[in-house]
Amino acid sequence: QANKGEIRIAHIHSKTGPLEAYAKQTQAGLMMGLNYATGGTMMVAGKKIVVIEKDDQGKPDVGKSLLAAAYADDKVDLAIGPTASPVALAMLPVAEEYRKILLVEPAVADSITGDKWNKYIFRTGRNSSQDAAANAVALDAPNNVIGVLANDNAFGRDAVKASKDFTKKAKIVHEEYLPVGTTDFTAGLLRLVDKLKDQPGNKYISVVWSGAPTPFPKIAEMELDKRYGIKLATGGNILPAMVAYKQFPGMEGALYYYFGIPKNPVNDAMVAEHYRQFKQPPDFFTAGGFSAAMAVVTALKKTNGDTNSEKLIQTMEGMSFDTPKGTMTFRKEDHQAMQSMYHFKIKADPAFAWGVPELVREIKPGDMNIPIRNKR
Amino acid sequence: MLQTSNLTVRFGGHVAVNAVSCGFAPGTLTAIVGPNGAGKTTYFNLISGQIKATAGTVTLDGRELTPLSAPLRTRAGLGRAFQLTNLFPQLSVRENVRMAVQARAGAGLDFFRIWSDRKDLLDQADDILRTVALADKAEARAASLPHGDQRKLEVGILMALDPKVYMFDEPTAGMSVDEVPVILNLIRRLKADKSKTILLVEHKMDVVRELSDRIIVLHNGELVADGEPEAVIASPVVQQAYLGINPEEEVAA
Amino acid sequence: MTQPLLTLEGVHTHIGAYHILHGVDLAVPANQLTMLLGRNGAGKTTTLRTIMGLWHASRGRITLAGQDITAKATPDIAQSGVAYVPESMGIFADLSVKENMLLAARGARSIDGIDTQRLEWIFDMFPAMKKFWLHPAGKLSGGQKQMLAVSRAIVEPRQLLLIDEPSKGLAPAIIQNMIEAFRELKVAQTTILLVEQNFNFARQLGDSVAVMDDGRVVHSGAMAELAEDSALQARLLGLSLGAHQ
Amino acid sequence: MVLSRLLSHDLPRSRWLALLLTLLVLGLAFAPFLFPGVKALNVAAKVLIFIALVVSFDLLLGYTGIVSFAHTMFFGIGAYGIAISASALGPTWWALVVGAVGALLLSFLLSLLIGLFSLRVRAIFFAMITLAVASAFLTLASQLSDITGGEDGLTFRLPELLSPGFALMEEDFQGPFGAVPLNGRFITYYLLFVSVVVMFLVMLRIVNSPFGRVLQAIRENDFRAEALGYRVVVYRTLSNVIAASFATLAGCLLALWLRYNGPDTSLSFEIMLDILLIVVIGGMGTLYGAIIGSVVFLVAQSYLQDLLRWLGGLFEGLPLLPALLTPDRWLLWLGLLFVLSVYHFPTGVVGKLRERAAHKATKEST
Amino acid sequence: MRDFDWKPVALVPLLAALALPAVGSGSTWLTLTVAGLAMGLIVFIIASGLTLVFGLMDVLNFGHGVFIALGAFVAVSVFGGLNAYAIADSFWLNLVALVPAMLAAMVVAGAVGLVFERVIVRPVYGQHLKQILITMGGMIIGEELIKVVWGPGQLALPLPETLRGSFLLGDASIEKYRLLAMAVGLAVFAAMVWTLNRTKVGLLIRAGVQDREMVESLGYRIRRLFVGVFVAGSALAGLGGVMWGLYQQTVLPQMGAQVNVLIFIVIIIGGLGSTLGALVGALLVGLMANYTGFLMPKVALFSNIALMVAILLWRPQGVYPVANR
Ligand SMILES: Nc1ncnc2c1ncn2[C@@H]1O[C@H](COP(=O)(O)OP(=O)(O)OP(=O)(O)O)[C@@H](O)[C@H]1O
Ligand SMILES: Nc1ncnc2c1ncn2[C@@H]1O[C@H](COP(=O)(O)OP(=O)(O)OP(=O)(O)O)[C@@H](O)[C@H]1O
Ligand SMILES: [Mg+2]
Ligand SMILES: [Mg+2]
Repeated sequence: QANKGEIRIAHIHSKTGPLEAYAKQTQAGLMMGLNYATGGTMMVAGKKIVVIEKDDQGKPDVGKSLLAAAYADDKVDLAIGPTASPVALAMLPVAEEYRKILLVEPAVADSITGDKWNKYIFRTGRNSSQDAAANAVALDAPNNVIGVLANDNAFGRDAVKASKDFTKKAKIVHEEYLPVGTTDFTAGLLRLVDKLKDQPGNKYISVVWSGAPTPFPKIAEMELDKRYGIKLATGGNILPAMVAYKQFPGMEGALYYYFGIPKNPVNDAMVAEHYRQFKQPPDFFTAGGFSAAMAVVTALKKTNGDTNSEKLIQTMEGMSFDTPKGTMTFRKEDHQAMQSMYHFKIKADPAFAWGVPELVREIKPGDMNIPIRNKR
Repeated sequence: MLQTSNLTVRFGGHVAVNAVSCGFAPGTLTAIVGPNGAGKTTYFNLISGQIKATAGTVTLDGRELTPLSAPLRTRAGLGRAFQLTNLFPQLSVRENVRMAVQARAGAGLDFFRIWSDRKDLLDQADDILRTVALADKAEARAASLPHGDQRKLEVGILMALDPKVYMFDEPTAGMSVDEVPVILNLIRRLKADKSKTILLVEHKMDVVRELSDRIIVLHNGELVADGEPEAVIASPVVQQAYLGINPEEEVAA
Repeated sequence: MTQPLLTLEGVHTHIGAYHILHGVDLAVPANQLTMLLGRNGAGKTTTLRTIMGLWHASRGRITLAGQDITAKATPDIAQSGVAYVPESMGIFADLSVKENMLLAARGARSIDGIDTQRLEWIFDMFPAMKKFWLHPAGKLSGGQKQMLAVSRAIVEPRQLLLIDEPSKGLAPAIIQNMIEAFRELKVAQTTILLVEQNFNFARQLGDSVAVMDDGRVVHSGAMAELAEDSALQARLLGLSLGAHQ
Repeated sequence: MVLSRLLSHDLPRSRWLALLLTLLVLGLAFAPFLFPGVKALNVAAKVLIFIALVVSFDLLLGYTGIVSFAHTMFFGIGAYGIAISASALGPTWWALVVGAVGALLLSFLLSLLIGLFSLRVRAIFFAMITLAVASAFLTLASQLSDITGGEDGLTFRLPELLSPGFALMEEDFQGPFGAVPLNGRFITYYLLFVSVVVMFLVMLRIVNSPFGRVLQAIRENDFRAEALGYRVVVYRTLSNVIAASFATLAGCLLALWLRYNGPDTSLSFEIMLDILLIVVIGGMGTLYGAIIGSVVFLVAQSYLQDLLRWLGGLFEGLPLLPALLTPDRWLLWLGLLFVLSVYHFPTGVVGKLRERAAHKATKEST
Repeated sequence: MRDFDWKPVALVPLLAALALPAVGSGSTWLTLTVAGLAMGLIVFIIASGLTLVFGLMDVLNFGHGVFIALGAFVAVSVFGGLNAYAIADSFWLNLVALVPAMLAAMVVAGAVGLVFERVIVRPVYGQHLKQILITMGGMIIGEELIKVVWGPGQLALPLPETLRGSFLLGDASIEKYRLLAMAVGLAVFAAMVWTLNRTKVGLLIRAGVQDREMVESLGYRIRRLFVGVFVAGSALAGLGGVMWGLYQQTVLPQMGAQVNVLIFIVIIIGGLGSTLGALVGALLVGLMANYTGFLMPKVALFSNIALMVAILLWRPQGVYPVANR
């Protein structure tokens, strides 16, 4: 191997572009995670871990070239990233060409571990199905009537498809898709209200939305709860986006990570360290970066620092590792990390700028039957 | 033979050219005179197709031109020099003329040859430049020419088109006295050719008197007089409305 | 001769890399009409533009009523009472005739602020201005644009008018009107510097004359003197002017 | 003489310019040997693709005087043509031909339509209409996810000869600057190089043909051109169609090189701006500018972050400066590049060098 | 006004009337119409500055959006400082937060506009292509500087307490904030119409664009005027940013770039420089977005562009052509 005494890892993420804020969280989490996992030495089995950051700018073609350059020019042993799903999808074949591991974090598209998957792909981040399943579990009660509002793109449609698979008892009466960048949600919401308002039972608008602007302010302005008893349900998000949740006390849903929810030593350590470094709590994507670091170090410890891809793959398949979200396990079949999600309820706490999610119950991996979608 | 029948154009409520019917024979030079705003330039615009007529027709040698656009009329043989100088400002003087020569040669849609390989076009352009006394300024940008030289270039471009019908709109306006004869001689030479139809709008009565075989008078868009130069100039409408010999009369309605 | 209102002393002007004026000396007497004659390309237009501050003299001095204006900005020169009619007329084609006039009347906040008598006087001279008052100026005929350009310069009283070839494109009757108007302006204490090719026009109006050639003033004196002397004309202007009209 | 004919007698007209161009062309011709490494080769290939793209745009902007924002649309059509047909028909040569021809046809129709309908309106309106059409097309491409892969785009395979797995020789070629793998990428690079050289020479001929001269006259004064008998709409539309076809071909090359295409990759407004900037840096209305502009811009864009990382290191500890010099703020410096190039190269690098040469010539002659 | 051209103005009620039978329910129609009109007026506010800069001064300012974003971010900071007033349950106390936010946004955007005009725009008056590039460069720089100052992520800009929620009119809901937006929009419109039509400013700008030299020869300091107009345009964009940010309740560094095409469309529909035209354009865009969003969401994405093309087919120079460009 070319890198004697070093383990080189590329972290390719959207350091610039619309996802910059997310990517920064991942990077911070990754570095904290590596530090934590190696006990502050940044060494595994006597080899130094070197992280090479690369900026894909949120562009698939750039990400693809960067990954090739990382494997070929920088001679990295494995790569972590990227932030956006389209970038990840463009990268997958490169990992296969160079026969090196790509640990996907935090891109969510199902197809990454689904039909576009190859054996060099692992993912610590949750996928759309896990999100959808968790949210469905949180909302799936016999008397519930649901109208879905989602992004009109692959992300939104995948998520709705998945959540329909997981919704067994509740009734989904309408799906409303709106384009990313919609500025006025009035029309779409009116269509939803028309469909929902005369239904019996507990009425929900379930929102699957990524990107800004978001529909939450409009939902609050229209006072749907007061007028028609229609409630909002949605998943977690980064803290600035959860400011809007403050207007919906009592709202329920399922989320991937909120720093106050998981109770385990890894999370405690991360939260403490994050407060120390940044004077604020870790956020949604910080946990992902931390998890990815834990996965890598755990695997390398097991191979005793050997970075041979075949060996790593063997080691990582079925491997369990500790993360701020508790123990995760790479499923053998599609290399997706199985993990807990959290059913929450929003509380408006004046001490926080955002609506605070309080744990209703932890949804364990076993509670969600996440399908395997890849062919191997 | 160029013929306009009942040619009319209306801008909103204003009739700028009103039912003008007139024929112009090859070999003659017809001067068009009339007060400012009488419709002379507009009449030219109607003939050459810069403006679409509200009513009436234009025919050349029996061929109906009315439905054709300006470029097609130019190709049919109508050539036009403009009252307000209208050149390719950043191109060289030679290139200004060469564009016209090339247009006449119909070489514009040639994608594959190199333009400078068409020596024939270049030579013709240089010939024309000599005729209008601009040969020594061939490489200058058109925009940098003084006003008078720009007028000469305007005429040169028209010569390069070598049309059947020449339409001059005040070719000597702003030209210095010693240069005027160059242009007048050029026009005389065209006249001598006997096959060209020449239309001339001009406010300088001495020039008109000297060059024209016939004068028509436009006033408020209407054709009000037509005939031998001396007779027309002597007519009351020209004396009063145009030359202002009787200053009590208002010029325009 | 009265005291000159405007003087140019050894003015040189460059346009880009080209040296156009090579030391122009010119004195424009107050309340008189001075003709500036010369062949095409002699530098007449350049001289007017240099006075107006549209191009800056690289050397030499220009004074207006005793004040040095060589390095002043165009708006300041205009505000000290100079109006300019450019060769290209400078019509605002998108604005109506009325709006063009309103802009020229610096003192007026709205059209009612323009001296009505003066406006009537202009309408008398150029009836087309009244007729097309609300029309877009770009649609005017060539001669009408020329009238508008002159009208703008005289809509308010100014001490100095710089006019570049006002007669081109105008019908003889209108030229006569304009000659009358310039005479009246002179009486009303206006100084005029006029560039012309139309010698007939020049002869009828000019008090004094300057002839330019190749970026210099090669002759200056009284108009009458030049008008008489056809040999001088031939030498200066390349042609005996009697030949035309 | 032969060279001069090949260049349509449109020579650089400046010794420095000629030298610079020779260096750049040689650099591109031997890029795989001179600059080994995946990243460097990527940059060189992008330079080639952008030369073709910018040259086609300059025909519109510099020669015809049309500002169009729909140029990336045609670029995208080319890239999608290859991407869609290679995804649908598999990695065969036929698929590439079908994709390229299909894309050319679509571009032809669209550019003809846009030209005939909107080249009659004023320049600003045309610019705005094309801006709107381009953004509509971008939306459409991300909406039709069944065909285009939506925002995720399409990843596809190429025929064996062009894929990275294909090896021309078992061993890497050991050049003086490092090992050069003689694989499918290497072949693809030279495929691009040859295509771009041919496209450049053809375009050079077009702008120096009588037709090209008419375009320049139209740019100057379309009204006058009409009066000379040139039908401006026809010429403008033709120019639009030619430019669109070249852009489409450039798009095909992009797809070949990336083996991926998505809306962001070939259709985004950012690329449109990059093209504009390259034209301005190089010099409008001269095709040589496209070569210089593309090299300058793409090298700057690709290595700006590395440069900033280095600079940021130098100024560590100072206030504010590190905040501006982080690689994360590279766009700030790119923006500055926009501003500065407009400031300092009003006629582009080519214009500047030519002025110098002309200046020297006049000095010598006097 | 004798020969005022009513047709374009009439398009707005016409569109609303046509939508009524299509939408069916009266209350839904009312909600949509009020939302559309209010959105139109907000769009008008953000576009109004561009009417001056692009429409009248003929500067193709692709950087206009950055002033919108800047205004919004300034408002976030001001709201942060005056948070107590913003969350108070009294309209007047809310105004104590809102008005300074608007003023600060206008002042900051105007001041930055002053610099922008000097450094970026001045060298390129009259050169469209270079304007596009250099203002785009300015936009990128501005956006990055916003990221340096306020961070790269989104920030929340919650509505003041009393502006939340809706008034109910039967089954139709009319958001309070939209009413405020309408009031501000109409005020901006009135102020602009008055300045441009009752003073020579409008004329001077149009004349200056056509022939700078001639305007200076008439004795006007066109440069100073242009600076003033540019600053006013930027300040209006800043105000628009505050309104837009409150409407979205989040602000993003990219928000300026996001609305760029939209405001260009409005200006083009309006006829490049006509205030009334821009208002009509903005209202049409707002209504169209809401109606099509309700009736055919797929089409809504293209509704602006379709609207522009339709208008240009009807009037190739926009509804109220100001200049013959
Ligand atoms: N496009 C147009 N729209 C409206 N009115 C027009 C248009 N073109 C010309 N006119 C009007 O038509 C009349 C005739 O104009 P024209 O230019 O033909 O006059 P002319 O006889 O050439 O005058 P001159 O001797 O001053 O050049 C003028 O009153 C002018 O205002
Ligand atoms: N923009 C310019 N660039 C270069 N040279 C110019 C420019 N403008 C004028 N010139 C040159 O300056 C000289 C003087 O021009 P000017 O226009 O002052 O002459 P003029 O006396 O007004 O002529 P005319 O009677 O034809 O109007 C001419 O030789 C002309 O070529
Ligand atoms: Mg005329
Ligand atoms: Mg002159």
